[in-house]
Amino acid sequence: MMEIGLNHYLVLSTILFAIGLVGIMRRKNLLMLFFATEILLNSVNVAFVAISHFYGDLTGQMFAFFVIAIAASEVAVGLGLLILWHKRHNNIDLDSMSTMKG
Amino acid sequence: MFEAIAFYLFAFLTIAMFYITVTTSQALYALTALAAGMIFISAFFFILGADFLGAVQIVVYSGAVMALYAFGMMFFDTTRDVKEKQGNKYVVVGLSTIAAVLVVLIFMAPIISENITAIYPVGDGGNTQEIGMVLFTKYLVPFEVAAVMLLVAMISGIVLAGKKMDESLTLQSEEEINEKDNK
Amino acid sequence: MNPVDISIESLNLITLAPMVIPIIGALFILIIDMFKGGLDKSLYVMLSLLFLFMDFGALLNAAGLFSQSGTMMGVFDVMLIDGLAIISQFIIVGASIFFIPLVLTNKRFHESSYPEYFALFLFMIGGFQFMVATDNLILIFVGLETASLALYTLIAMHNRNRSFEAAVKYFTMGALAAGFFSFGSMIFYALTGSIEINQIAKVLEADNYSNIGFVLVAVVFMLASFGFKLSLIPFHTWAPDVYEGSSAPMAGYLSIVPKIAAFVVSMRLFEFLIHSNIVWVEIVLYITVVITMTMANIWALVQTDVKRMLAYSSISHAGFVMAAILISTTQANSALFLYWILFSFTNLGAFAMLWISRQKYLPAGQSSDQNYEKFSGLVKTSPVAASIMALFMLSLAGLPPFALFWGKMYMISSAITGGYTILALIMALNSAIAGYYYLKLIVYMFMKEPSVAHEQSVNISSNITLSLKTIIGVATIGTIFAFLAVNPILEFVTAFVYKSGY
Amino acid sequence: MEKYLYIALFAPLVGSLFAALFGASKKTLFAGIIPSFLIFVSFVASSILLVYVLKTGSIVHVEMMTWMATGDLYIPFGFVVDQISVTMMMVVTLVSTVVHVYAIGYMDHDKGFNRFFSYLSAFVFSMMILVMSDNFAGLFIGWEGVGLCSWLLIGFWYHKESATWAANEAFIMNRIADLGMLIGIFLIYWHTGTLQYAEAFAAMPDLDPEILTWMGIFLFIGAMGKSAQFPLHTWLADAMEGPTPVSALIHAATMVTAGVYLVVRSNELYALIPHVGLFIASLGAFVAIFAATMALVNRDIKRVIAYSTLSQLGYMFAAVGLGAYWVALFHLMAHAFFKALLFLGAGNVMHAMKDELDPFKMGGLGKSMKGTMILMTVASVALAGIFPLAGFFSKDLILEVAFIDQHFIIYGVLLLTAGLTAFYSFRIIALIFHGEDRHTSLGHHPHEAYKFMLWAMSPLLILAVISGFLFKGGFFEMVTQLLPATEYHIESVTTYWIITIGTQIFVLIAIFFAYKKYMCKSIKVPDGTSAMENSFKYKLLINQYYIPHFYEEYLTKPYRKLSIIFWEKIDMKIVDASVDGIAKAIYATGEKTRGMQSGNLSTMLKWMVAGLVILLSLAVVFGLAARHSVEIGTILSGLGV
Amino acid sequence: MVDHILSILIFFPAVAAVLGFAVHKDSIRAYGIFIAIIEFALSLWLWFCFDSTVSGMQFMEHLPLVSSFGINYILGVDGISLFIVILASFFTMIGIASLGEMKDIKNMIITLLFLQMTMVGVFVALDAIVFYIFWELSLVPMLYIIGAWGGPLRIYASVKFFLYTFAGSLVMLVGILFMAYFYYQATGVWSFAILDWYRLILPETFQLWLFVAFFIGFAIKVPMFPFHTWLPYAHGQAPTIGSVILAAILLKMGTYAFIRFSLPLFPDASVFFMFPIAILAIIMIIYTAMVAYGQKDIKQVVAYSSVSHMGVIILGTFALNVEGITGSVFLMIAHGVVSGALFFLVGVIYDRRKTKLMSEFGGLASVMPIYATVFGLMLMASVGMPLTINFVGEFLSLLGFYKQSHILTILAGTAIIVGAIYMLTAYKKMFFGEVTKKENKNLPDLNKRELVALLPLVVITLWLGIYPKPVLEPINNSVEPLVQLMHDKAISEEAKKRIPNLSKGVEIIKTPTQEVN
Repeated sequence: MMEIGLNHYLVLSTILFAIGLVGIMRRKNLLMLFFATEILLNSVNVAFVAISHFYGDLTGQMFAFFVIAIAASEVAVGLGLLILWHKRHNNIDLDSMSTMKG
Repeated sequence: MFEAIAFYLFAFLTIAMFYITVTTSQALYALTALAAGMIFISAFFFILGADFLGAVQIVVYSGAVMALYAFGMMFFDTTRDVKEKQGNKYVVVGLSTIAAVLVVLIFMAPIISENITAIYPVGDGGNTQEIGMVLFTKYLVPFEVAAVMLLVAMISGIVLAGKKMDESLTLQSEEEINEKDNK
Repeated sequence: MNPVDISIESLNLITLAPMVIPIIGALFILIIDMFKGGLDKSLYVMLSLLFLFMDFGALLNAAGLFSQSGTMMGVFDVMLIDGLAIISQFIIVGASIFFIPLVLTNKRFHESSYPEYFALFLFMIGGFQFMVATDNLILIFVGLETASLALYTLIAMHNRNRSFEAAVKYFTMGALAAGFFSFGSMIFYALTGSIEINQIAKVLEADNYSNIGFVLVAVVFMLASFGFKLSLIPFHTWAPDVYEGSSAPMAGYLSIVPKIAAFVVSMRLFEFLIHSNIVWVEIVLYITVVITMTMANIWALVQTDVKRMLAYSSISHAGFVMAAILISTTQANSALFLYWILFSFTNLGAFAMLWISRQKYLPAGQSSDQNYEKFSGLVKTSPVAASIMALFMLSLAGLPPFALFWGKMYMISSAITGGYTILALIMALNSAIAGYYYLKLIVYMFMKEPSVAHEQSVNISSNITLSLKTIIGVATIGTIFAFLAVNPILEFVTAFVYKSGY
Repeated sequence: MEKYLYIALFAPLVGSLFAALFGASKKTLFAGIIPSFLIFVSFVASSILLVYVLKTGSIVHVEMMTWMATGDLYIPFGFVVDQISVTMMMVVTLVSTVVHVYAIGYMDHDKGFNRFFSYLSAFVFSMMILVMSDNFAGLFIGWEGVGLCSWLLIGFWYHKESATWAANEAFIMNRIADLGMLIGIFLIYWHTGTLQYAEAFAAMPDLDPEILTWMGIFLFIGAMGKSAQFPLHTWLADAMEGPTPVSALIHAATMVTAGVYLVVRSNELYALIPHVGLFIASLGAFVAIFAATMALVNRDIKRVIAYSTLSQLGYMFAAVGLGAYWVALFHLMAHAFFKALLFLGAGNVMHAMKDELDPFKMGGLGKSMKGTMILMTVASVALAGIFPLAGFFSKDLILEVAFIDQHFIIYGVLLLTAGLTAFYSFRIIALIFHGEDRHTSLGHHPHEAYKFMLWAMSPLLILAVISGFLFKGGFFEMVTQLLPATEYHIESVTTYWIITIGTQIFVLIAIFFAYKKYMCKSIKVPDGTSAMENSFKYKLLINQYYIPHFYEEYLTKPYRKLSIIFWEKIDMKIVDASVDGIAKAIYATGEKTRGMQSGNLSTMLKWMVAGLVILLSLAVVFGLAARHSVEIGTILSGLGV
Repeated sequence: MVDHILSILIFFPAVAAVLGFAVHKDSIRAYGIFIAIIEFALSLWLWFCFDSTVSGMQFMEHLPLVSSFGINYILGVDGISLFIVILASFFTMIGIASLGEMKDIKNMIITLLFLQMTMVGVFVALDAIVFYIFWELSLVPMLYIIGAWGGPLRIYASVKFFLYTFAGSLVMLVGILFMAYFYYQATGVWSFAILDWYRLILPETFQLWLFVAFFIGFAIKVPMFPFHTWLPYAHGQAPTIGSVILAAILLKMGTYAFIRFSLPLFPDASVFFMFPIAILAIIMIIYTAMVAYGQKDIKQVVAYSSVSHMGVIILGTFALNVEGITGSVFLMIAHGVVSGALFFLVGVIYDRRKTKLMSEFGGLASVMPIYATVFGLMLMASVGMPLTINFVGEFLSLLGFYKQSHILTILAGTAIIVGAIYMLTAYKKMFFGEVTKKENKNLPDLNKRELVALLPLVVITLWLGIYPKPVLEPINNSVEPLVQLMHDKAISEEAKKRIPNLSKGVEIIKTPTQEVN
């Protein structure tokens, strides 16, 4: 228990991922929904770095690095979209967004 | 021993922060908690010896991303409560619990297999230097593509948030557009 | 720390050429805009086409090299130019060449006023090209995201509520899918210490899949992620809304290019698993394929909007083609490409036809852009347009000898050859169900009277220009005379797929 | 001689086509005269052929062209004039000529005059094909051809519901029998490899008797339809809706005897299967008395004569069943003459009475229609079999045959029938021509038919009188070259005389009884009140033993109902509805499940996660199963799975 | 030119149709008639050049299409297909000639010309995929004809027609691909050429499955009970020309395909399924005849009668001997002529009265004598009167099947009874009796245009009824090697026994074929 192995990190990562999933599923505020997607990516990063550490291999860190880059880019685009929506509708409520269905 | 204490501490903190992020009804709390969570995560990176990544994490997330979100929040005026009407709580809780439990269950088993050889082993030099080495050899192409991606994100952000989007040519008739052009 | 000493030849930079060209093109466009703004869209279209033609030339060159020397690795073995990469890039670039000029409409739409639109388009193409030309999960991820981010923007740039809604939906789900992808990659990495698909396959093979449970979890996440891109049920929910919300050319593009990229990656990823006789993957793919094919068809039946119907039909087609990955024989993989090439032509035509009929305002009594009523009695007012549209519908339905029939036939044949007889029957019967909704449009066009209310407000070809006519003409000819092209395409595709070892 | 054969065969066709040219136009006299003349030409040609056959004893056989040839099947249009067919040809052409000429007068005022002659000549042509064909397929052509013409002619007055109904009934009933015949033909083909009479009969003795039996039965079923044998007899009486010349020609003299002709033609087959023959004979005898009883009470002169025809056909079948083919053929010929005469006479009466058919509404017509009365009386005498008229020689011969072959039941039945025949024949003679005048009160002013019609009938009169004693010897000589030459002589002379004279007396008594009953002055038009009319016997007979009723109630109506059920219930509600049901089910599935696409982003994301979770659970199950496959195996084996 | 006459026959109308778009709509009728006459003349020329003593395929054409997958453009004609091709061009010709005034006549004529292409294509294709192409393609023009010019339920009817047959033929496509795969396994090369397939002997179990796959496609097209319900709708709603061509030609595709594919490819399966199919055929004959009797609409009567007659064709086909198959091929032509004519006739009265209900008529014989005569003649042909064209086919079909089963043939033979029942009843209702409705009092008799369409049919009906040899002989010469081939290929004892060995010793190409495991 006291010996922190890879599994600890993986479990942690999974728990964080699950929290992210919860957020994604329950958030109706789009901005806060995007927070949840950040949690998803971050949780994976923890695991990547841990694996990388335990293998003594840098690939995992590389992946984590790119994930961070991707997350950042997504924020930019996501916010851009939100701004657009907000300008028209003056809300960022997800439930207002169902004109197309069926 | 220190590692274990640190791990559990930060694990608890991260989980708590992220939990707040996804559950609080106050956007500001959520944002703050998220930022805190990000920083705590970078702690793991430092623990695991990925100093460079830890730094990047702090800079990118706590710096850039959070700033962006903060801007956004101000713009959207989301300090007010957002009614989170939950259609079916059970679905949310159920699905995520099952997902977590399933994966956790699986990870309780030992995972590392024997025949793995590190392709890019951690060397003697500092973490940052090694990362630079790998990044600019092996991962040169992804790195450049990531640059393009950021460029794309930038252009997107500019285009989408730009003023030009306020008036939609798509929704205007040809006469209206021409009139405007002539002006 | 030794200095790195690498010869430039060993990098094999030529492998980068096809992807770099559109990126350079995009930058070029941005630079031009910087110097002189307000230039007409036709200039950018032509510039884009120019670069795409160059891209195409580079691809031809790569194809030539491939057929001489086989699979090429390049730039620290990140790039992987094999048959799949080349064929799929041909499809990506080829489809783009036809889809980009679709902005040259008579009416002006918002996106075409941006030079950035074309830059993003080219970036997107580059992103997809990277995605298919590697087996490194990082590059796949980065390429995918580059393309996706550009795509979200392109959709939103149509600038109306529905396109924002579509973009946000697509984006959010895409973010979730990205999470899935990274989680899946993480497990693969944990299992094998590698993020290169070939390497992963080798390690797992050597390990004799001792951690099958983990492999499956990784596969699950990957399947969920690519299921989103390929719009497999239940990850498909974005598709109809996004198709409806985006402009017709963008929707058509969506139905072709991102999917072929995703197919190539799935092929790389699932092929080795299926060949390792992991029954689970087979079963799950089987179920997914059947459900996707069938349910999408059934939902398409009840649509009232043509574009939405085509969205569901695209989902169904994707399910149909996904069968190739399940079957995973050389014939099936060739069938996938053959199918997709022919599908591109037909869908190009179908969406282009929708595009030319696009009006800016919804006339009274019309609930969406392209609902069926709009096409009532089209044969009376515009027989040629009606016939061409009917042609594309029949092709989509798989009526011989039009383009898609050959794809369907070859695909079903590959199912039979691969021993999936029941699947072949299900595929065949699904085509029959699909016949109904394609027919529905034909019924509206050919058998109903033009509705009086629409007669004044709807001009079916209000958007048409010479270039659109040309594209539709090309699509028409391609659809009708596909039977002449099938043999060369098939020979080419089979040779390349076979040579790549799939 | 081929030339004459073709003339005999095709002259009626030419006549028919000629008349058909004017079919839609108004009455033109030559449209009647020219076909009649052409029929006469055919008669002359037939006569020449007859003389040739008689003289040389050889037969004329031609093969005009191939009809069908495929596989081993080879069917030509081949025609043969031999002793049997030439007899039939003579009968057909002779009676036809008479009827044609007669019809010129009879149809004088009819709108469809031209059409009538077209049909009538077409009938003659079909009949000629039937009798002259040298193979079964050709026979079948004629067989169906006469059926068609019969349909056309029964329904000639197509505006009459009863006429068209009767036409359809006749056609359909014949079709039932034709199926039997067709099956017989198939049997013959598959077992002998040919349909040519000569070759097929030559091959038959080597065949399994069981198969021969089936052949005999199926061919006879065919014959039963055409010759209206029980239970397919009802159409004949109804067929009297047609114009009277048609009844005379088709439903008395020629077509209905085609069945007899078929059996005679196939005598080589039936000779091999005497048990079938016995059945035929029994049926014939049954039909003879069965029809005669119905004739006793009927109040429609044409129907009475039709039943009498039926009864006489029964005689003929009795004869062929007993192997006396030449006797049957002889009776066929004689019957043709006097029955046609009888019908034509009835036609005269009808004309005179403005199509009134109930003899009870006539009476005393002898005064105004002397010629007709003589003709009909002679015909009836011939029918009754009084010496020396034709009937005596032919019909009594059949009785003798039955007697000699020791089928006493048949003999008894036939003898009784002879009495009944005489009774009902003279019942109508008495009712029509004698007794009190009952028609003037009903507003009828009868007049004699055209002279030339009577003259036209005279050949039949003569033949009815003389054909018996004059032809019997020659006929026997001729036809027995082909048919079994069995001479029927009763061993004991005493018995012979007793039987002969006994029969004659019996018949005479019946005639006397008929006159006595129906010439009395108290005869009134029956109005359904008399005790006799309400007796069970009478009702049974007047309703034709309730057989038409039975057919209507238990065959026609259920068929109609079943058809509608098939259509409305099965075809629409089950077969079609299940097809549509599949389509609807698919569509409904779409409608019901499209809610999955609620358009709400949150739901969409949940679906994605749900998909992930489902896949994960599957993976876990599978992964655990794989990991613990050994344990699972032991547990399962421990459970005995 | 003779070498490519089949291609010309297929594509000439198609090219003409494309050019027809440019023709002004007032002149389109003349254009259509002209094209159809040329096409008919070409088909007659084909007959003229056809050597009826040769049993194999003639005028073969061979072009690679998708050579890497063994798909070739192979055409050829033999006695079995020759006359259906001629019939197709003939019916298109008289169909166009008889077109009355209607809306969008230009579209109609162009559609008909396209339809003609597909019809000819189906019957001369010798490559399964090419066959399939034309087979499916023929649905489209018919869909349009029914859907655009039909009655009130036209859309339902046309969609049902399309989807039903489409679904069936997709199953058939799976069968075709399977067959090709077996061929590939056995020989190592892909081929869809039917003549190649003929040389392949399949194990019995595979034959059974493939037979079923093909059967579904064909049976829906024929249409066989219980897949027949699209037909009454299609016929009931279609305009006259649509019904005529549907009945005369399109339905024949199914029965033709049985002879072209099912029998020679799967002789053992054919024998195995002979009785079930015969029972279905008999149900078709009797049941649909009864349903026809229950109809109120004259066109439905004719439609159901079509189904009933198709039953006899199926029966003849599955007699599996020369007599039966020849008969069924002949009956295809006969039924085409007769039912085509009957639909024309129904169309005539529909044009005049805009109703097809029999109760609306009565006594037409006196109002329209020529019409009544022609109708009567065709009716008699329909019920199988000897010396009309139908009889030859029906007789031979039943004769052939009698070899296989006595009882079933007797049951099937009831066709001549039940057929007479509904036909005569219908005729009686329409033509006999008094004229009761005053609308009917002054109906004009057949006009010239209608006579142009009907008289040739009358002539053919009688001519081929009296002298079928010119048609029967080539059919026979092509059927004989087919039967011999089946006999030689048959594996099971039962099949060897059921399929006759023709002593004539027809030469067939025999190459050693490997058995597929």
